[in-house]
Amino acid sequence: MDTQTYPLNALTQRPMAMYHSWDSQNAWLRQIHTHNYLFVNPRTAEANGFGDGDWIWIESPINKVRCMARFSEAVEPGTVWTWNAIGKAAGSWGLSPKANESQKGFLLNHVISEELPPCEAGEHMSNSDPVTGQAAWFDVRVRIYPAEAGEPEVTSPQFKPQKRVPGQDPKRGKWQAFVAGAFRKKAKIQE
Amino acid sequence: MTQLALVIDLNVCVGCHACVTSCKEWNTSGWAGPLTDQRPYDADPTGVFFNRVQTYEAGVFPNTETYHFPKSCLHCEDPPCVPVCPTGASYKREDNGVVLVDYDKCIGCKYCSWACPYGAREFDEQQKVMKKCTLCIDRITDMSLPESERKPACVLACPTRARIYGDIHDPDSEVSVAIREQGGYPLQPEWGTKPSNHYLPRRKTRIQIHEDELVRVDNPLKKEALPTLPEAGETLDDVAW
Amino acid sequence: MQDPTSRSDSDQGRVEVKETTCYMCACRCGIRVTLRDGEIRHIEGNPDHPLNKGAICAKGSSGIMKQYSPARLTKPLLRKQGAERGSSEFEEISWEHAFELIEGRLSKIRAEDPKKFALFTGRDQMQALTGMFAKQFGTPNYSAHGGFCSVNMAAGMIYTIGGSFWEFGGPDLDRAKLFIMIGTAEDHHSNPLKIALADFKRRGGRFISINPIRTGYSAIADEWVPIKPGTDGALIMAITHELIKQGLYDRDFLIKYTNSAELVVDDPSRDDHGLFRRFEMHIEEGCFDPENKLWWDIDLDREISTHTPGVDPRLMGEFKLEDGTPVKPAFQLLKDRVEEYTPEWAAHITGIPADTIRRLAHEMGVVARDQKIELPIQWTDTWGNDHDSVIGNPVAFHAMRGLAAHSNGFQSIRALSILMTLLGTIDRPGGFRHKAPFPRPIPPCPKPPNGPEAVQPNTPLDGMPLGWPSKPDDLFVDEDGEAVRLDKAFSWEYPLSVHGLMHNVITNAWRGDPYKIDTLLLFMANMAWNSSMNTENVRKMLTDKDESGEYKIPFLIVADAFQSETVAFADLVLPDTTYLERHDAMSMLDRPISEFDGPVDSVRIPVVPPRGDCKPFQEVLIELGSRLGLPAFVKEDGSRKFRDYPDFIVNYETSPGSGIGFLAGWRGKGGEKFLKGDPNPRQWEMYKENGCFYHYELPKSYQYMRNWNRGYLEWARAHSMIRYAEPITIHLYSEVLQRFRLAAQGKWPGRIPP
Amino acid sequence: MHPAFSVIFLTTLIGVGQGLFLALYTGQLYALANLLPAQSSNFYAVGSMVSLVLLFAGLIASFFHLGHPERAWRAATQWRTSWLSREVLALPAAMGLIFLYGTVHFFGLTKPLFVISGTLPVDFSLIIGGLGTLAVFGLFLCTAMIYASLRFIKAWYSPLTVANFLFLGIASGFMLASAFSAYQGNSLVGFYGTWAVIATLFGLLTRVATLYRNSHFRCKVDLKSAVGVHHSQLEQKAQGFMGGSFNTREFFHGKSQGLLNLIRYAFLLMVFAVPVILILLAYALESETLPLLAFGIQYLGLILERYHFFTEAQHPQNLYYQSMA
Repeated sequence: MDTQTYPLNALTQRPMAMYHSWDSQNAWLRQIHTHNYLFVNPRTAEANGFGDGDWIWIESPINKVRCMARFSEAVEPGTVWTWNAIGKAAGSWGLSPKANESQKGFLLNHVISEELPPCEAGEHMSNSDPVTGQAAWFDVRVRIYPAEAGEPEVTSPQFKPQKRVPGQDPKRGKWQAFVAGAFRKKAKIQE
Repeated sequence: MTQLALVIDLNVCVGCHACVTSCKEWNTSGWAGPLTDQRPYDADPTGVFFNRVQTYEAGVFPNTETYHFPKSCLHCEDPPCVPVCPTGASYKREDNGVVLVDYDKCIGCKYCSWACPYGAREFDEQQKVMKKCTLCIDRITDMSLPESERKPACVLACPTRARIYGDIHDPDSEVSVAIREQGGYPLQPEWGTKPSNHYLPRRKTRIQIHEDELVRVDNPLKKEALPTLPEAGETLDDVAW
Repeated sequence: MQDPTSRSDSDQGRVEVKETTCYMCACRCGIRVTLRDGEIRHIEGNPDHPLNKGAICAKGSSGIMKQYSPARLTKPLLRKQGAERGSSEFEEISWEHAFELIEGRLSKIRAEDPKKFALFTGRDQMQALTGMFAKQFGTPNYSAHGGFCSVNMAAGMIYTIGGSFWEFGGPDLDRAKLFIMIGTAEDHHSNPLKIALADFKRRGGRFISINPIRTGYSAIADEWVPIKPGTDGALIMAITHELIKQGLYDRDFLIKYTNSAELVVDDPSRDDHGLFRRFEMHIEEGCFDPENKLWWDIDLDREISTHTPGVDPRLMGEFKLEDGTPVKPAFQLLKDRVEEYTPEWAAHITGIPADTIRRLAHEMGVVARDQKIELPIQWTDTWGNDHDSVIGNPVAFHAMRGLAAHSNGFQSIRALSILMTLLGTIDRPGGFRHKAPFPRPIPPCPKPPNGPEAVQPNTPLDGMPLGWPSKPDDLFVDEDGEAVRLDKAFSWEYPLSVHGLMHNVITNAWRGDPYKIDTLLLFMANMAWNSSMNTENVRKMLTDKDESGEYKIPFLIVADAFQSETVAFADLVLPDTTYLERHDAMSMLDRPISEFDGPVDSVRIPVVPPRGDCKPFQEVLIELGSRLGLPAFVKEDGSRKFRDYPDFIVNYETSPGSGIGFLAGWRGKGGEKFLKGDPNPRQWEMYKENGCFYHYELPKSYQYMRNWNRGYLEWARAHSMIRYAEPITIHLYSEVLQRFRLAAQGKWPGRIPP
Repeated sequence: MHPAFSVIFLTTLIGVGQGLFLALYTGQLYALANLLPAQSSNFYAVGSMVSLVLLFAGLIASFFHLGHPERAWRAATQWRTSWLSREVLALPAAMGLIFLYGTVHFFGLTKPLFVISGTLPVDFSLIIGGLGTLAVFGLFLCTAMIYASLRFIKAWYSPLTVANFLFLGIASGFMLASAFSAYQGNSLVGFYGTWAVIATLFGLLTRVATLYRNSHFRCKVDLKSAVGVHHSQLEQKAQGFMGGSFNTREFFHGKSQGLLNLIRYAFLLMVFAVPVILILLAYALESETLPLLAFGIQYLGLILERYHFFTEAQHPQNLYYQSMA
């Protein structure tokens, strides 16, 4: 692993107010974590030429992701991190294709490979612990650099919006005032 | 008169947002509901919350401190949001000092939110009235609930018991003791609003290890001392008479 | 506006209050749900539940918005004819049609080659049922999500101390004085840890957090030690080095309760190099860890059998046995190993200053040694010695994915377990404490099948789909050493992969390496998004076709309650229920919610009816098991054995007459038995009346030192929680790993790699 | 603060209406003292009607600011404590008196009721005019005190705010009066024009003083006391939500500093410089239309001024909503 070109470690952490990808569909919880930033130590950011809130690329040997950076002094300079599984594919989880989760949120998994590059141990060795086969998520090494000025202010990669499936509720309206006892009628949820 | 309030212990608050959503859950179907959400499943969802948890960072790496900071209405003893209200919708209860809004009187002029330095009021864009933390007034005065549950929803939910509830005018209440003994402080005291809610500051527990404490007499390494083999060379004993 | 004090919320509409278990994350707190006119009005913590004691987190309180989420699936769906996979073009079908489709396809697979069916599940915490279904079907290709989550945490610690963090054990913060949390993010064992941590801090405990990031728990740490990711092993070994150098280890604990003093053959030229020197002794059948090893007696200066009363063995030094075999105590090997791992060496790797590392080591050592706790609890160890008190070294640890999710995870976590052992904190007050059914023998008894012949058409798998190898012969490889499982678990490349490698399933199936499969069933795992690595390419693999225009993964079934990203790629979608709509069991056979003081298990009882045609996945498995005629699901005459899932839970026994079922509480005809007893038809009602949980408190003398507590071990065997009542000595030195090293060097008598 | 156009129109419109009435009444007083030619009662009547229309338009605009206009009557009940409540009383009172003043003139009921010390004939309109003046000044005070009474918003919390509202109201009122006189073709254009210029200049003084003051004071409260963590480098990372809330919509204008500077220069020109020059030109050229143009420009400038007045206000609650993460 070429740690000169890819000097930084990239991690994800699970937020206390969301559990993996289960809670972007939750109207209350997604107001707390709507989209995710990449948290970077200010000195690391300055060394890579971008400011707080700028659009940047995270690149690993197999892929790259575009997202927004957020300065944080609460992270070790050699590490960048984001919240786990806040970013979603457009249109999934009952959300509108324009929801923050797909337009401003991103998924770090794209840059983490499930297999090691071919090595003497084998052609397709799993990117895991050799003793237990545990996925070595946090071994991923990345480099970060600012996105060009002209690039669209949307995270990448983007996917064709996922369609709603039969049996799913109709698209919810602009307002939702939940009062137990009267909600399902108002939100046109069939039982 | 009693002044009910919350004391929030920043020394143990881990920022899990339990107080945020348990409050929303209770109040949206309760007396002070509904707490309307706007664009709940679209871009930039927003909605009325009576309580929010914020995150702050202090200092530069590696001496960085991270603070989780729950903030809701502080139920001031001299609330600036009450006199300014033209219709009397914003009022402070005599019996327990809780500051409330009467939705039938509120004309939605938002003047009370201008007069609150803490930003503790949120306007319901659909119902067009001002809403705020009611200290779960419909719960704390509900005699059908057992004593242990006649507390605000956020206090019952908080896993680290960082939210203490009680009467700050009663010197022996849990809140008063906590404020006195752990240095409880109000927010923006300069304005003289005398906020009832207080916050307890962070405290560090340090250990002092003295060098001479490290190695005790019964150090296990002594047990491993190998018998010292005698050097092979001549000794006095061999040569002297 | 009505005066709030003049009304009670319980008078508004028809109010009911029901209790069940939350599932907004895998912590499974007890909750009390208030309904108003059939809709969920409020979800709060159940005050009497041992796990969360009335607390509830942000997710638990937002359960309402999951129940009424627009992402809910309500109908079984089949990919439209001619529609591309991933285009999310579906048509509604009936459950009957869905079952026929699956039954037809699976029975054909089962008749030809069961390996062609792969069942992989996510964060479902019910491996006992899904694992049993896979075993009954006969396919080896099964695992839950541990492989890509934190299986290192379980494996690393269980192969060392017979227990691990998360469900199986944890820090005893009630009595600890110093608590070190390494590599734990925001969540994991959430509410109980929050409750304990807050009380710990209030009592003046010192909390140190070692993590590259300071958020959540670390925010309230008294000291934050920023560390470079993946270097925790170096830090721990440097601390171990410092502890040994200063003599800050608990010698008495190491000698009695670990294999530190046991003599290891130390001559690279010999075939048994690195194995314990054992003398001949009659080993009764089934004993897994015979006590036929040796100590080196200090006074007599010669070898002697272990645990001989009155003997004080050496921990360090090199010796020669009578027959000339060069041996060293296991502790000496550890000392040699960490000799050059000085704090200075670790400083530039971890980014932590050397004197900070030294100070951390001193804090741990001195607190563990000088602030001992003594509880007046009498207990007897397995060697018959009576103790009239339990000693505790009040230094507790907690670690999770920060250590596990690295390629050096297993070793880092073993190093942490060794550090905790050096400090003498295993299953003692103020340190680490096991939770039922642990501690279990090292390694636990179940073994994976060890050859391709275990997979036969129309017959259940011979052996557990996931097990605990203890020697190369337990691997699941064929004659020329190739893996039998699709994800190559239990192969020479990944020998102790006790929870499989789910993150390689799709890639291997797509490439057809080791072989192609026919049907992949995914449950509660978002493999087209955040549960996969290399997601962008995995999505392409799911839609990739071979030359003949067929998908490389021919048939994909997705069971999910919500319109996740993976649903778009499914050929057949089975709508699952939410946790408020179904029966569930948090069973001792899976990952229970036990407390330190005894086993606890719990259930979910439906609070609201399922929406639309949603059907719990458990019912789907019972239905499929019955239709496919899998032995466990059908009577001798082939007729259906279980009406539905609740019936299955009540009447299923691991083996006929074993008395062990999914639920441990209220067994026996009248519900008077516990853990072991015949099925009790009213078991569900009894759970319902008791807040949906059963908490059995062990007698005080069984609650500590359980690896070597005769009373406890015999109680556990009597309740068939473990097979043997022998002491579970801590593997400071792992002979299991050495066996694999010897095999790699070709010196192992049994199987060796190709 | 986020400028609310309904409030901007309310305060500017009623300001002009009040100023116009004051101009009319000043004209009547001067005429009484024979310093000015007496005007026909029609002039006063129509003038009062225009002022009434402006006040009414302002009242309508204020309803757009309310969530529940149907209960607006309640806004009058808390006059003991709330300046907004007092304004809700003062406005109708002023309108009523101006209406009376207008009708008295319209029906020519200017027969003196009694004479003071032989020379000063006091008729009905004089009394009502006096009361009206008091009501108008009271209304100016109430409107301004709504903002000036909020002690946390330093930019507003000063007597200069009341002065600004007063002078700018009078200036625009007299400017309209001169335009109205020009339109009527009577000789008071110069008189009103000069008073309008004087009021405008006074307005300039207090407005510039406010601008200077607002750019030089240090906010009394900072994040340390807002959160209670006394650390020199304290910074917010997450405000608890990411899709915006009432707190970020109502108290943040979200405009770039460049735009605000532009608005500032624009209103300084349009409210002060241009109208004064136009009035002087009007004298020189005796033109009919220039005063009307001057008033028009000044009024537009006033809208920008009131807009800027809102954006200048830094609310302490903004300390809690700085960053999203």
